[in-house]
Amino acid sequence: MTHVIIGNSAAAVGAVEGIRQLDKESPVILITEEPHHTYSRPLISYLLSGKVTAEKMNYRPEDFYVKNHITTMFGRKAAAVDINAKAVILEDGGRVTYGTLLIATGSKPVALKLPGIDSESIFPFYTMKDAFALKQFIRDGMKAVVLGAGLTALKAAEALTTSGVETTLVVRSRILRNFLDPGATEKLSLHLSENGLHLAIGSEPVGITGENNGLSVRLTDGRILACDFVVSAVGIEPNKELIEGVQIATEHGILVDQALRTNVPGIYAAGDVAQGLDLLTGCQRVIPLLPVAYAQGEAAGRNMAGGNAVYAGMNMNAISFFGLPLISAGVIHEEPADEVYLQKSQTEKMYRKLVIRQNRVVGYVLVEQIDRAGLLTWLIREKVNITGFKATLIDGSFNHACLPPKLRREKIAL
Amino acid sequence: MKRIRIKEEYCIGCRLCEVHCIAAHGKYKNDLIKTFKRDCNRPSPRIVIEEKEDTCFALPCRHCREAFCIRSCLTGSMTRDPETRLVHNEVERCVGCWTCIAACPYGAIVREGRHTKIAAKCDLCGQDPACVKHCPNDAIVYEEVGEDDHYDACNHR
Amino acid sequence: MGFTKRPTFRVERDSCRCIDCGVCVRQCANEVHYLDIDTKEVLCDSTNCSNCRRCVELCPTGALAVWGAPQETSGNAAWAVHDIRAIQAQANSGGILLTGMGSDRPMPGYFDRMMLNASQVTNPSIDPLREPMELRTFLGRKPTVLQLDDKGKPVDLPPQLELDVPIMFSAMSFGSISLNAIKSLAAAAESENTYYNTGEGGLHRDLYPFGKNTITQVASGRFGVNIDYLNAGAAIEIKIGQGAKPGIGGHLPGEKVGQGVSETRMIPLGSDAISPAPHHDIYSIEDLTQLIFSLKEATEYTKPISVKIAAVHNVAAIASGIARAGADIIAIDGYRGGTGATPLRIRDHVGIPIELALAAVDSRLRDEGIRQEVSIVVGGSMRHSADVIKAIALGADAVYIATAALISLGCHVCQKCYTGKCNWGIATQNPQLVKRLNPEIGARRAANLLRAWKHELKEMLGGMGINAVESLRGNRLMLRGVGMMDSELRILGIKAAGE
Amino acid sequence: MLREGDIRIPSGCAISGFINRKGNTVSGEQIIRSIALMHERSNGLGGGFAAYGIYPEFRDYFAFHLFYENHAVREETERYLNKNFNMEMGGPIPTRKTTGIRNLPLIWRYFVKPKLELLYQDEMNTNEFVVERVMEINSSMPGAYVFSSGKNMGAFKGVGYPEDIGEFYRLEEYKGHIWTAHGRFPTNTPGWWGGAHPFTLLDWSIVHNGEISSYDANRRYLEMFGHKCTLQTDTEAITYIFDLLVRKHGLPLDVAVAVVAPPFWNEIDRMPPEKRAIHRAARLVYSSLLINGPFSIVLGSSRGIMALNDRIKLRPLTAAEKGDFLYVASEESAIREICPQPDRVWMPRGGEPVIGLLNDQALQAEEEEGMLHMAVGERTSRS
Amino acid sequence: MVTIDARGVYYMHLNKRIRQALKDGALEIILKNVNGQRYIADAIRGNFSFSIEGVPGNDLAAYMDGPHIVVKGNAQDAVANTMNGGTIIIHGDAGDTLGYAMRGGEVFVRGNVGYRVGIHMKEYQEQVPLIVIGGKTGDFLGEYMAGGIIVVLGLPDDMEPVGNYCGTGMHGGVMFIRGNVPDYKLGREVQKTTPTAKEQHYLTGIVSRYENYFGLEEKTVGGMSFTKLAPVGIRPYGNMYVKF
Repeated sequence: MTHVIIGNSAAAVGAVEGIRQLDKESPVILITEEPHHTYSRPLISYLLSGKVTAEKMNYRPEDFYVKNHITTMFGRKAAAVDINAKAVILEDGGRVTYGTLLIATGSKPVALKLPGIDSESIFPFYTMKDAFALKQFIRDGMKAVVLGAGLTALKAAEALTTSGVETTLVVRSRILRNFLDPGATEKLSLHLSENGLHLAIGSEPVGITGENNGLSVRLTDGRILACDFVVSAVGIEPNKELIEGVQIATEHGILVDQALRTNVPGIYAAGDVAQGLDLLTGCQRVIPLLPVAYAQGEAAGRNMAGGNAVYAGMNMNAISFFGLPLISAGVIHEEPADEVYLQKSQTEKMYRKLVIRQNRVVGYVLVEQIDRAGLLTWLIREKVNITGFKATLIDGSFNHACLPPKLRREKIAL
Repeated sequence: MKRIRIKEEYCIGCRLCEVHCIAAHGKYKNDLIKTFKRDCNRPSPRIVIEEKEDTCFALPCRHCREAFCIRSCLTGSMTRDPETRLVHNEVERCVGCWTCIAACPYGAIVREGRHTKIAAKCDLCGQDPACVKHCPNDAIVYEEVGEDDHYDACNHR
Repeated sequence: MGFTKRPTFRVERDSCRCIDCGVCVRQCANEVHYLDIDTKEVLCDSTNCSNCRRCVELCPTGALAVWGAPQETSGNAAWAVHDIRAIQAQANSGGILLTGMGSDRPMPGYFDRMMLNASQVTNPSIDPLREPMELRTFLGRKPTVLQLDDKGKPVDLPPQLELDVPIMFSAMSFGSISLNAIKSLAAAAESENTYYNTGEGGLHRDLYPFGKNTITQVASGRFGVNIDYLNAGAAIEIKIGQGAKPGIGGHLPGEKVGQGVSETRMIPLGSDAISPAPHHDIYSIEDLTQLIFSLKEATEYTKPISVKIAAVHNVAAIASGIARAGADIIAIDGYRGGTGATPLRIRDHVGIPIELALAAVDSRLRDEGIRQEVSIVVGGSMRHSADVIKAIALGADAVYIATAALISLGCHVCQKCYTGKCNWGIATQNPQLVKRLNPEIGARRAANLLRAWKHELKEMLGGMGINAVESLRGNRLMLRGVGMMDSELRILGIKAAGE
Repeated sequence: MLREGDIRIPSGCAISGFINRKGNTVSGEQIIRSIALMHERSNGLGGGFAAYGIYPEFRDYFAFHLFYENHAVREETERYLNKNFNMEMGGPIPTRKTTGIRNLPLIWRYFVKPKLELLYQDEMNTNEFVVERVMEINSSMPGAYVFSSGKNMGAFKGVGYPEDIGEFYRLEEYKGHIWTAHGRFPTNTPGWWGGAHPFTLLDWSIVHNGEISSYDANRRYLEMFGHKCTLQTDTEAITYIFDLLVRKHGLPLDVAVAVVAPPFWNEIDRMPPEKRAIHRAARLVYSSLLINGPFSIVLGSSRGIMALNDRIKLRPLTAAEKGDFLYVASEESAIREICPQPDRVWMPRGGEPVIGLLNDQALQAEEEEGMLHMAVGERTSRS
Repeated sequence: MVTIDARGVYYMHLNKRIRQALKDGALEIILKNVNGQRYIADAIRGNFSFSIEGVPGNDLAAYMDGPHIVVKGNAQDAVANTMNGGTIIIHGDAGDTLGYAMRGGEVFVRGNVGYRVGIHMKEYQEQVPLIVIGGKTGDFLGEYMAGGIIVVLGLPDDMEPVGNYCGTGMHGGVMFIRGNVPDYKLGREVQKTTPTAKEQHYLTGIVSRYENYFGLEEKTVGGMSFTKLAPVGIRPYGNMYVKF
C-alpha cells in the first residue's frame, strides 16, 4: 500500500517515522510545495537573530528521507484530493494515487486587512523564506513595528531587538494570552521592556502610511509609530485549501478523531491543519504547536501502517525571551471552581502558578524557574490524583520521592 | 543494551552521583576540585536525587522507548541512536527552547550550566557512568536489560 | 553546670580540597558537619564527632580528617585520660558508664604470643593453591564409637552442622544491629556454607529463607521464641553469657524497637526489651539440661543445641557440666568480645582470655574423655585468620567472628553502637541510616572476608603439612609460646619456642 | 639431653614386609636382605623387624620383649610381671656380638598369661588387661620398656642399621610367615633402642616411613581412650589408632582405613549414597584420627599385613605378588632382591590399602578370640 | 480420643508417643499415671486437648501454641515456659517460674504457685497472656514483667497473697492482686492503684471463670477488692546509664 503525505514539517516527519516504525517496506510519497528539506519552523526567529545558520535549520538530517526510503516530491503543490479515485491532484497537473493519505499542510499566517498593508516594507514572518527576506532587509539602527502578540510576533520582535533594530510590539490585548496568565504576562512584559523592546499594549493598528523612506503605523489610541518596516504576525489559520469542496469534515481545522482519522476512510490529518482531540477537555481543537504536530503525525503514521495509535494533545509550551524562560501547560485560565496556587517573587522574575481541579493538576505557568516542569506536565497528562502530596506541589518541593510508593514504582520501575 | 537501574532502598542521599556527574561532564574531566573550584561554568548534574523525608533515590534519564523529549524537540536535536537506542541531545543543534524540559516526565533534562542555552541530559558517560562508578552503596547500577524490560513509563500514549 | 562539652575528636577540613558538595553534611548522623546558610560553605563542629569516619571515607576529594582531640593532655602515667574522663562523666550523671564494642584497653592476649609451625624437610609443606586442602567442619555431638548395623551402614548419627569453613558469624540480634546487617551476614553465610547467629532478637521474616544457615538463639529474654523460630534454623543456641558482659543481661532501649524489631521480637512497638541476667528457668546445671532437652523435644531431636557462655574463671568445669548436660556445642566467648552496649567496668574487668579458657576446656574435656561428645566454638576478638588457626590448634572446632564481620560491613569501631546513630547503617534502626548498608554489598564483603581467611587458613595449614583442618584440631605441637610464663604455657598445653 | 621419648623426633625411613598367605614360614634371612638393600634410606640410628608365627610352641602366651637399663629395673619389672601374669618362661633374648651394635640395653623375653583372678576382678578381657599392664610398665617404670607384647609374634629392634640389628638378633634362626622390617633415619642422635621401629601393641606392629603432621591431634584423641603415647613418636600413635578402631571399636579394616587415610570430601560427595554415608560417618566421628602428612606404613597382625600410603601419597610404596607371597616395600628393588620374578608388581594409590591376609586354613591355626576382624578382601580398592 | 498410660514411661518415649498419636489424628489425649515426665505438650501447635492425671514434670507446655491442658493434680516447675498460646488448667498447686516469658494463652492454677511466677511475661499485638492463681504466690511475682495479665486471688483469705519483691523490673503488663499488697513487698518499678470500673468488670469475669473451671460454687471468691499493680514507666532503667 502506498502512503502519501502532503506536507514537510513536524507532522509529516512524525508520520514518516511513525510509518517506518511499523512498515519498513511500503512506498511512501511525500508531496510538498516547499522546494527544500524539512526545517524547524520555530527556528526562523533564531535564523533572523543569527543564532542559527540555515544549515542548522534542518528538523531532520539531510539524508533523513533517503534513509527512510521516502519518495519526495519537493516544490510540487498538492492542489486537490480526489477521494473517489484515491488520488492527490497536483497543481502542475500530476496525479499521485494513495492507499492512505495524510494531510499535514500546516497553517498559514492570517492576512491582516488594513489600509496600506500591501506596502513592500511590510513583512510576513512565518517561513524560512520570510526570515531570509527580513534578514536581508534589516540594518542596525532601523526601527520596526511588530504587529501581533503571539509566539511568532514575540520571537520576531526579540530577534529584531537583538539584531539592533529598535522594535515596538503592538499588542491589542495581552501578550501570549493563549499561553500565559496575566500574572506571567506582567513578568514577561517587564522583562521585555527591560531588554529594550517597546510595547504598545492595548491598541491596534488602524492604518499604515508611507513608502520606502519610512512608514507610519497609526494606532487606535491615536499614536503614530514611525518605523522603517513592519512585521505582521497577527495569527495563523489551518491551511486547508487543498480540501475545499471535498467531503472531508472540517470546522476550524480538519476534524480528526483520536486516531487522527478524518471522516473519509484512509485519509488522516495531523499538525496545525488538524482539529484533533484535546486531552484536557476531550473536545476537538486545533493546537498549533510543534510537539503536538509531531506526535499527531507519528500516531497518524502508525495508524496508516496498520498500527493502533491514539493521541490527544494538550497545550504545552516552552519559550524564552531575552534569556527568561517560560513554560506553561494545560489550563492556564482557571475556572471559578478551580484551586489556584501562586508563587511569585516581588523582585525577581520568578512566577509560578498551579491550577488544580478536583485534586488533579490541570495546568501551570512557570516563569524563570522552569526546571523539571515535565513532572507537572506528567501529572496533567496522566491525570494523577494528587491527594497525599498536594502540599509539596504547592510549596514547590514536589519530586518523585513525594509520590505514593506504588505510583512511584509503577512510574519509575525502581 | 545496558541501562542505569536505580535502587531506592539503598540510596543514601549522599549526592555523590550528582557531584561526580558534574565533574564527568565538566571541562576538567573528572577532576572534582578543579571542576568545583575553577569552573564557574561547570555543568549541571544530569542525575538528581529525589528526596522526601525517608525516601530518596537518584533519577537520571530513562532513555524512554517512547520519548516525549524526542517528540517535542523543536529542532530535532533530541534523537535516538539507532544502535544503542539511547536518547541523546545533539548540542550543536539545540537552541535551548526548553520544550524538552516541559515534556520530560522524569524531570531528567536540565539546563546546562548557568549561561548556556543547551539542554543537558544523561549520556551514560560513554557506557561508563560516573554516578554508577561512584555510588558508595550500589544504589545506582548499570546493567544489561532486554528491549522489553526497558524501564519506561512513557509509553501510555 | 555550665561547662562546654569538649570534643573527643577533632574534624579537620582541608579548605583547599573541600568543594562544599555537602556529602559530609548529609552523611553525619551526629550533625558534626553543616552548611552555613549565610556563606554557603560547609563547616563543622567537632563536639559530637564519634570518629566513625563516614565523612572521611565518603568525602569525594579527601578533604576531611579526624584526629584525636589534642587538648586531652591532662592525663599522666598514673591517671590516664580515660580514667579522668570517666570520673568526670560519672560526677556529672551518677550513672553506670555505658560503652560499645569490645574492650579498647590493652587486655592481655595470647594469640600474638603463640607462633605456628611450618614443615621443613622432614615432611613436606603443601601448596594449597594446587593441592586439595580441606576445611570442612562438623559441629555437633559425635558418638565415641562409630556404630555400624548388620549391613555395615552407620547407625543414625546425631545432627551436625556442616561448615565449609570453620568460621561462623557470632550472635548479633536484630535490634542491636540492623536488618540489612543481618541480611548481609545471612547471605554471606549462605554463599560460603557456614552459619550466622540470630542473637536473641528473634528471626525477621525476611530471614526465614536463610534457615539452613541460621543458628537461632534462645536467651533469657526469649524474644521472638516460638515454635516456628525454633524450627527455622539449623541449630539452636542457648545464650548464657557473652564475653563483653559476663553475668549481665541485655537491654535494647525502646527507641530501637521499631516496626520490624517489634514484629520480630514479638513485643510492643517502642517498649524496652530487657534480657534478664540469668535464664530464670536455669539456676543450676541440671536446669540447663532441662532447657536443652525442652528444645530438643521441641525440635524432635533434629538440631544440635549449642550453649554459649562467657569465658570465666571456672570455665573448664562449667564446660564439662554443659557437655554432660546434653549440649552438642559449647560456644565460649572470651573477654575481648564485643557487644552493642555494655557497662564499661564489666566489659573491661570481668572474664578471662579466650586462649586460656579454650585450652583449659579442651584439656578438661579430654581428661574426662568426653571431648568428642561436644564441639567447641570460640569467639571474642578473632581478629584474623591466624587467630582462627591458633584457636583450632588449641582445640576449637570452629570460631565465631562478630566484630571482624561488622568491620567487613563497614564498621569503623567507633564504639558508639549504643547511641543508635551508626553512620554505617549497622548498629542502628533508623531507616535512613539502615539503608546505607546495601545487603548485597554487605554480603559480598562479608563473604570476601570469609574467603580471604579461608585462603589464609589453607596456606597456613599447608605450611604445616596438613591438608585437613581436623588434623590441626587440638594439635598443640603446632604452636610454640614466646614470652610466656610456665603456668601460661602449661595451661595452653604448648611448649616454649625453641623446645 | 632429653632422651628420645621425651621429645618428638621426626625421621625418614625404609620399610619392607611380606606375608606367606598359606602360613608357610621362612627364615629372617630374606627380610634382612630386603631391608639391607635400602641401606641408603637409613642412617644407622634405628632398625627393626616384626615376625609372626615365630613362637608356635608358645602360641597361647603373650610374648613380652623388654629393654632394661639395668638389672635393678629388670628385677622390679619381673616382680610386677609375676604379680599380674603367670610366666611360662623368661630369659634374655639370644643375640650375637655385632660390630655395628653398641650401647645395648638388657633385652629380655617372657611368655606370659594374665592371672585369671585379676581378669575377673577387673572385669576385663585379656587384651585389655595386657594393654593396660604394658602401658603401666612403659609409663611408670623408668628404664623398662615393653617393645613387643603379642602372641606368636615378636619385634626385634635397636639402634643400628637394620641388617646389623637382624644379625644381632640372629633372625636367621627364626621362622615366620610374616616379616616386616624398618630402617630409620632420625633427625638427631638419641641412641635409644625403644625409639626404633616396629612399634607394637598386642599383635599389632607397625613400621612407618614418614612423619605425621597430625600427631598431636591423633595423640590427644587416643589418650582420651587410655592409650598413653609415651614415646612421642607418630608411629606409636598409628599403632594405637588401629588398636582403637579395629580391636576396641570393632570396625572393619576398610572403615579404619577410611578413617586414617580418608578420601577428600569432594570425592566423598561424589560417592553413591551408601558408600558416602559410611565414609562421611567415619570421617565425622573419627576426624581426630585422620593421619595427616606423609606416611607409608606396613601394619602387621596375626591375621595378615596391610600396607598403606597417606591419601596424597607423599611417601613411596611398592607391592608385588608371587604365588602365596605378598610383598610390600619402599622400593621395588627391595622386593626384587628377595623375589626377582614376581607375578605382578604395582604401586598402590594414596589411601589405597594393600592387604594380605592369611587364608582360612592358615588362620585356623592362629585364631584367637577378640583379635582381628579383617573382614575384607585381599585388596580393597576404593574407586 | 487416645489414652496413654504413662506409668514408668521415660519422657522421651512418652512425648514421642504423644506426637505420634497427634500425627495419627488424635485430637484428645488422656495421660494416666503421669509422674514427673517432662516436656509434655512441648512445642505442640494445634487445637488439641490433653488431660493429665498425676504430676506432670517440669516444662509442661513449653513453647506450646494452642492446646488445652487440664492437669488433675499438682504441676511442677516452669509450666507454660515461653508458651505462645493455649490454655492450662491446673487443679492443684504449681511450682516456680510458671509462665516464664509466656507470650500468649492462659494458665489457671487452683491453688498456690512458687517463686518467680510470670517472670518476664510478654505480650504482642492480640496476644495477651493471662495467669490466674487461686492461692498465694512466692517472691518475685511478675519480675521483669513486660506484658500480659496476672491475677492473684489469694484464697483462702488468711494471709497476704504475694511474696516479696513483687514486680521488680516490671515494665509492661498489669497484675491484679486480690487484697492488699504492702508497699515494702513491691519493686520500685511498680505502682499501686485501684482497678478502673472496666477492669473490675474484667476481673469479675475472671473470677467466675476460675470458679467454673474448678467446679466451685459461685461467690467462693469473696468480695475483697483488688489492688492493681502496673509499671511506673516503660523505661525503668532509662537513666541508669551514662553514655561514655
